[in-house]
Amino acid sequence: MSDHTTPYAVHTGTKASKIAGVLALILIVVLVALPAFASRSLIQDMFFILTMLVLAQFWNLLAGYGGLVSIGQQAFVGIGAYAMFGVVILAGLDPIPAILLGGVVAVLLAIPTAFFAFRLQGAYFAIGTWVIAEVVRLMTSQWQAVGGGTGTSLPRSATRELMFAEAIESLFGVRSAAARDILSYWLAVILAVATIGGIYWLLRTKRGLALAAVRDNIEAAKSVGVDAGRMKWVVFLVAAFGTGIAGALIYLQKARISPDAAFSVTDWTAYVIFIVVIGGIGTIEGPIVGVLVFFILQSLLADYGTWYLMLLGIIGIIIMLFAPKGLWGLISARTGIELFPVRRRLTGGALDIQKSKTKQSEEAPNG
Amino acid sequence: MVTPASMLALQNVSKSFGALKVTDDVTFDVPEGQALGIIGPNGAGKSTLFNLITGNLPADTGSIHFEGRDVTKVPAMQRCISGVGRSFQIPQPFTHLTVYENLVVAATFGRQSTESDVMRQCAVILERTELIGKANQTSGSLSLLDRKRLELARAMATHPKLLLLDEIAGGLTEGECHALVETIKAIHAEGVTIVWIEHVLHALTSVVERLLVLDFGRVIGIGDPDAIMESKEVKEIYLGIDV
Amino acid sequence: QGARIKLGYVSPQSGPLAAFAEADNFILSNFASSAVAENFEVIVKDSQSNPNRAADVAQELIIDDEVDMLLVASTPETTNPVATTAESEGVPVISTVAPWQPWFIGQQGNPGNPDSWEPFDYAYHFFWGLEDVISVFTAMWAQLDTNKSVGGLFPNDGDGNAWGDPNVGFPPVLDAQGYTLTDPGRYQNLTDDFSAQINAFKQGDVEIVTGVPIPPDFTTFWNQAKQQGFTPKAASIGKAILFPQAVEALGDSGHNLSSEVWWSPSHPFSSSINGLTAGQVADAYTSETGKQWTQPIGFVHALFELAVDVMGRVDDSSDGDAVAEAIAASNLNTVVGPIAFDGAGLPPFAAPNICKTPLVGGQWRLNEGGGYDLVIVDNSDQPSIPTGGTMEAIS
Amino acid sequence: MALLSTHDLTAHYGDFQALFGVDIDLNDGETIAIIGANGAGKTTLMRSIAGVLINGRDTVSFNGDAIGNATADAIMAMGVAMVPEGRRLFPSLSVEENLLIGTYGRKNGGHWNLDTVYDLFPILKERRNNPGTALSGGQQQMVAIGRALMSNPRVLLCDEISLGLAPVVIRDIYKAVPKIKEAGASLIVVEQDIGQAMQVADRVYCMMEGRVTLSGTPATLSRDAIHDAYFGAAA
Amino acid sequence: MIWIDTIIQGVLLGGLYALFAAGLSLVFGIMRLVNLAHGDLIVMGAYLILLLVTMTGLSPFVAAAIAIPFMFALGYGLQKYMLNRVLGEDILPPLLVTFGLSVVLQNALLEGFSADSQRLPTGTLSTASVEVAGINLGVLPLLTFGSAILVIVALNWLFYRTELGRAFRATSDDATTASLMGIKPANIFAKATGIAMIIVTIAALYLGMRSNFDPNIGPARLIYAFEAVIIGGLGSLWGTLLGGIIIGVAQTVGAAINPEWQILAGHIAFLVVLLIRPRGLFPRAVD
Ligand SMILES: Nc1ncnc2c1ncn2[C@@H]1O[C@H](COP(=O)(O)OP(=O)(O)OP(=O)(O)O)[C@@H](O)[C@H]1O
Ligand SMILES: Nc1ncnc2c1ncn2[C@@H]1O[C@H](COP(=O)(O)OP(=O)(O)OP(=O)(O)O)[C@@H](O)[C@H]1O
Ligand SMILES: [Mg+2]
Ligand SMILES: [Mg+2]
Repeated sequence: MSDHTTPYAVHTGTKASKIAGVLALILIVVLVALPAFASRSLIQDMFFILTMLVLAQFWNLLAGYGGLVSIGQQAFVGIGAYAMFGVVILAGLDPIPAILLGGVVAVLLAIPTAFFAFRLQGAYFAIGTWVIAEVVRLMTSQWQAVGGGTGTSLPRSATRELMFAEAIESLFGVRSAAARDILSYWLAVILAVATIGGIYWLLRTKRGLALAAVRDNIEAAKSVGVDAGRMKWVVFLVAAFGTGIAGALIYLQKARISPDAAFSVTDWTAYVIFIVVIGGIGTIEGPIVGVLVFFILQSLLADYGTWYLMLLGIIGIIIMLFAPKGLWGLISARTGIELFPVRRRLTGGALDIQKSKTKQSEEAPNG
Repeated sequence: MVTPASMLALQNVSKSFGALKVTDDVTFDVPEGQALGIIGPNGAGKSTLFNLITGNLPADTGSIHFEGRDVTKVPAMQRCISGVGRSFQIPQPFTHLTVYENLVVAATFGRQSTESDVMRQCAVILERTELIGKANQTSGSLSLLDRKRLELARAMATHPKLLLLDEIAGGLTEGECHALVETIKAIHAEGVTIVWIEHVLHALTSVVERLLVLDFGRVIGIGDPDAIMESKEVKEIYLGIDV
Repeated sequence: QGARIKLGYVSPQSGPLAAFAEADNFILSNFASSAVAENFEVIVKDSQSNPNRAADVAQELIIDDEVDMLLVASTPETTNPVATTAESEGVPVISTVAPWQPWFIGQQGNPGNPDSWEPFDYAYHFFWGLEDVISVFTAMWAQLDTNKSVGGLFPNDGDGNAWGDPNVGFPPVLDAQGYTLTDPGRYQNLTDDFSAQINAFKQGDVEIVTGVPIPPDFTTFWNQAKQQGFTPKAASIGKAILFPQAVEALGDSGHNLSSEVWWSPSHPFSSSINGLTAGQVADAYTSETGKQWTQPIGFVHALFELAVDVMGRVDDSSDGDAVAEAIAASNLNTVVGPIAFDGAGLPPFAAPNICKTPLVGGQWRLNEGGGYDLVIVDNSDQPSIPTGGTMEAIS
Repeated sequence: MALLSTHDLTAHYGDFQALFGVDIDLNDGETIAIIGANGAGKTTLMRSIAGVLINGRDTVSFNGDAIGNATADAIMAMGVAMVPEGRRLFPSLSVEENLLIGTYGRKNGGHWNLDTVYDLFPILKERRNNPGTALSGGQQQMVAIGRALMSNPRVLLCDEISLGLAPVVIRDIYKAVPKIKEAGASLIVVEQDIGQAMQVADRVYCMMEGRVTLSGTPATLSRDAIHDAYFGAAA
Repeated sequence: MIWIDTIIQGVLLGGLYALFAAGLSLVFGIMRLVNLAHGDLIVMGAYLILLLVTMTGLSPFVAAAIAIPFMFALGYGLQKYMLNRVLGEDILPPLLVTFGLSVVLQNALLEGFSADSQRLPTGTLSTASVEVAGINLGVLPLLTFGSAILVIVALNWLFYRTELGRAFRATSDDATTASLMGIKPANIFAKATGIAMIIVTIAALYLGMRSNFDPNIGPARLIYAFEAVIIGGLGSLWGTLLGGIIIGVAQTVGAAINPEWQILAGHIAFLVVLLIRPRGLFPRAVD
């Protein structure tokens, strides 16, 4: 402990992350301004990408960081969407505030779900969540006021008089359908930025460290005062909230819902898992890479129906067999790039002395 | 009887794994500020005893008091927060975190404070345990020796009142062992109560004031270290020396 | 004449509903080789039998391909998402092969509250309605000597909820005609056991079974019924036994099952595009594909007939409002009969958007050499369509 | 030539290196002991020889063959059997089944079979239908040894077979060693208990931090030398 | 009387579910492999049998017997060259690979056989019944149930009376130590999956005779199979049978109350059992 050194300090950023930060800000500005010059189809594609990204980020938070491999996230997509439809149709609420309510209802569903599912481990947990989602789907299809098993559409009066939609119509001089797309797109941008920002923030707090610690070694984590049980709860509820909001938003844009669609394990969980795993689980970058790959595959190949799906399956298998850390895992192993660094680096103090020592010894032979 | 001054008191604690009784009606207490050593053959149940004290394992029967409070049913993390710190015999670092981050987890959660508050303390602990140079390495890449140091450092970071150390001196060179003993003495001098399981007897006896011998989960002797070491049972059962 | 008129066509070409779209390629290639085709560009999308996907491809067709009009066929799972999308985008859409109630009511926000129902500006649909199928079924049953006790097999899906609906479905009409209905309740599709329904039917002394199950469920039900000694005199079933393969899957026990018939080679109608009669269209299909004719052939064909006719009556095919007006003003004789959105036979709320096509009843008869033929046994609502026999009880 | 030997053997667990160039030899008919503190790498050495950890081809040779890269089942079939640290009985199998599974990969009709193993450890015959895990630690250790013997190995690797056992039980178990040698097996015995190791072994290797720090016959090794090699320095 | 009938029908249905589940139970019990493609493999087996029946005109039973070696080989290869590579602590990789497999299988079948629903020809068997004490029992459901019991008995014999069974159990307990006994875990796992595929073929036979099948019906049955395995307890074969029966009876009883409740009741029975016994009815001592 010498006094002629700088005091200790902790840094998290890297050079790449600072550049990435600046680029991200530019990207956000571009995303927000996009509707001014982009075609509607691009806006819709972006909406799809952003909402799938949100679902993927939350699933990644659950499975990649929280170790909770759920195959029942479609329950929260569906319940969020149905809650939104319910209050719009039955109580006449405007759909925009109803989206938030979708998230709240998803959390309300998540509480009993967690109470039950947390009693189960590993594969039991996975299957348990799947069954719970099925139960929610079956219950929802008994709810005749929103169409039962048939499903229903948002009343056209509600979609036509959507909050802000008129302002957007006059701002961009577009038809009301296009204005609605722009509005949903903006909401998706907000949701995606908030999700990634929020998860990144969480991972950089001490809770993020605790999550990683629990994942590495749960007994040791408990022994240093980490409440592993509460971490699981927090992660599960946060993921349910975000997933519920995303579900409500997705179905606001679709304007039509049915239990089979809204609670589809394939669309809302299996594809999401694909995205996360193809991109790289346990990183924030992974789902971003994954969703882009997924989107490209879908837009190139979706017209080939069965062949497209077969190819998707094969790609998933190959990545799992040969690159279990996903594409981002490959990229960052090659380049060492981290766009969302969470690692804390201690500097100053005794580390400075050491650094200058090693520097000297490195320089010596040259001199 | 639980004396008010005792930091830790176990009363009739038992634990079985299936048919195997590994802790058999154990009763002892550790007064505040004392350093107690535990020895015993492999598999005697020493580490299990630690797991019971920290709450990593639930006791089958009996009660455990910490600072006079019954903590038998209190979960592990809560016991840590109230002042029980431990090291693991087989080091259990958070392998994906750096050495410094390992300490930050322990310091922020174990003593319920914020990251900025603990930064300096963590750095100081790293200096004391000679890990400072490796602060930014992932702990998965550490050698066994450094992993053991990290165990000690992480336990210290939780700011324990009672520090449980499980075989941290095994495999150290003389110099390293000496440094370790000095560190533990210093911690002890700060008033921390210590319970230390160790096979390296000379290190152990240079620190502890009392020695407990465990065999088949049972306490077969507790008292002054020299007297215990001289006893015939310990020589036979533990040291494997024919007397 | 400048750019070609763009039509978008959505149908379930893969997935569980794919049988409905089996004839699509035949019709599309016929259309492409017809004289009028050079004015049109048809972009075909597969819904994969998935309502989510159906809505997505409709959006793509509208936004990316900028189609002038959408055509969509086959079951509410496909037609409703596409029609809803088109309506909200202000693009005209013609839809078919779904009874009009699940199509119209199923697209309303609150199906339970008729006061809230709104007509569509751009969505049009031609097919028959539940009142027609009820009328056909009861007419077939009336040919037999029964105790007028009916058992209902209605799943919890678009069709089942509509058929079993207490206001617009089977129950009120059956009641009015003196039938008693045993309806145990909505079950989920892909149910593995129908003992509950069979027991309820036995208790209700049911002699007639009706419903709209999906094919695997009907097979399960029908086998279990026989195993458990329940043998109704008539079974008039929608959807499950539409296609010959589905009936063949029942082995010999499909004999004399009855169903509604929306189109057959003996329908006395002909195509407005090439003048071929229904029989000639069906023969062409069989000779080209080697497969037995199926009912959607006529309707998909008619969908394109109507599209050609409508586009011929507008100046600017990209003017959605004008196209919608032209659809509403249609009056065309097609291979499935006359199509005009004049509200004939419809309640006022549905009149602007829907046109009903004729419906008769038929029975599957086991051939000597294996395979089944669909024989029309009731034409009381449509005397112009000839029958090929009379209703027989299931032995 | 040695029956079994290692040459410059290294081993890693992820980023962590556990062995740094270990050389040992076992001659036919010989018993060697490996001693060392906790974490010295004794178990890792055993696992490397047995093929649980796979190494370069030439790092281990047995009977003249380079087997460093062979898998555990192949090595077992050649005649190297292991009594793993911590007994590791199969909880789903009864005592007798645990013994029988020892013949899965190598059936050569040598001295050891169910009867001879039961003769060696008569208590096991009484408990043959119990689940293996319902036995006392010492009995479990007997099963683990019997299981390895069932394949009539040329080399038997014993990893801390006295771990957690009462002295009297340890004595019982070590009483079996001469019989095992008689039936034609050479032994590598890992022990923390130095006294025990010295008694059974013809030669001793002492390990520290992944390296062999001392070797020789029990008679030539002083307690102090062992202590140095064991802990790094004298007390 | 109706209630007795309802419960008996439920028990028979449970036999079908147990048959779906037995292969899954084997694989799950031995290697903790959550095989999401199990349902699709059953459907594939049904198509294979159908293909043999249409090509040769044999009875479905004979065709199934011919299909068995093919299915065994397929399972063996699948495990050896694909699934073994992803086995481990983490349940996610096998989950994903088998899900990918499920998607590939479904769509390959769709491409090969179209979406038309098919059925194995059964003649009069599918409608035949016997009357026992006033209750009509279908011959096919009885056969299904009987086969389920036979399969469970055979698997139990294999598991507890043969050397291979010992090797299965040992490898399942501790693959590393098993390899020290000369067991090649990779081959043992491949054999287990091969055997599971034999059971899959039997399940496929009854699935195909009972009702229509098309390439997409796999996943819907998979969840019942999983439920049966889990509430039975990991690795307990009789538990799997009991699990299947519980789901079957819950479904028929639920349906008797109201058909809306049929499938829901099965799921709820599953949740209730797990709520009371989180490790199933007959859990193994160690996991
Ligand atoms: N989780 C567990 N399940 C079953 N048995 C266990 C478990 N943990 C420990 N044991 C057994 O309990 C006994 C005591 O183990 P413990 O780790 O407490 O011994 P120890 O005295 O610390 O030995 P050592 O000096 O070797 O560290 C051993 O026989 C061990 O195998
Ligand atoms: N699976 C593993 N993963 C990571 N490190 C391991 C693993 N197994 C052992 N190690 C480490 O390797 C080193 C050598 O361990 P090994 O088990 O070979 O020691 P040992 O000499 O047998 O010790 P003991 O006397 O405790 O049995 C130790 O530092 C241990 O922590
Ligand atoms: Mg210990
Ligand atoms: Mg060891």
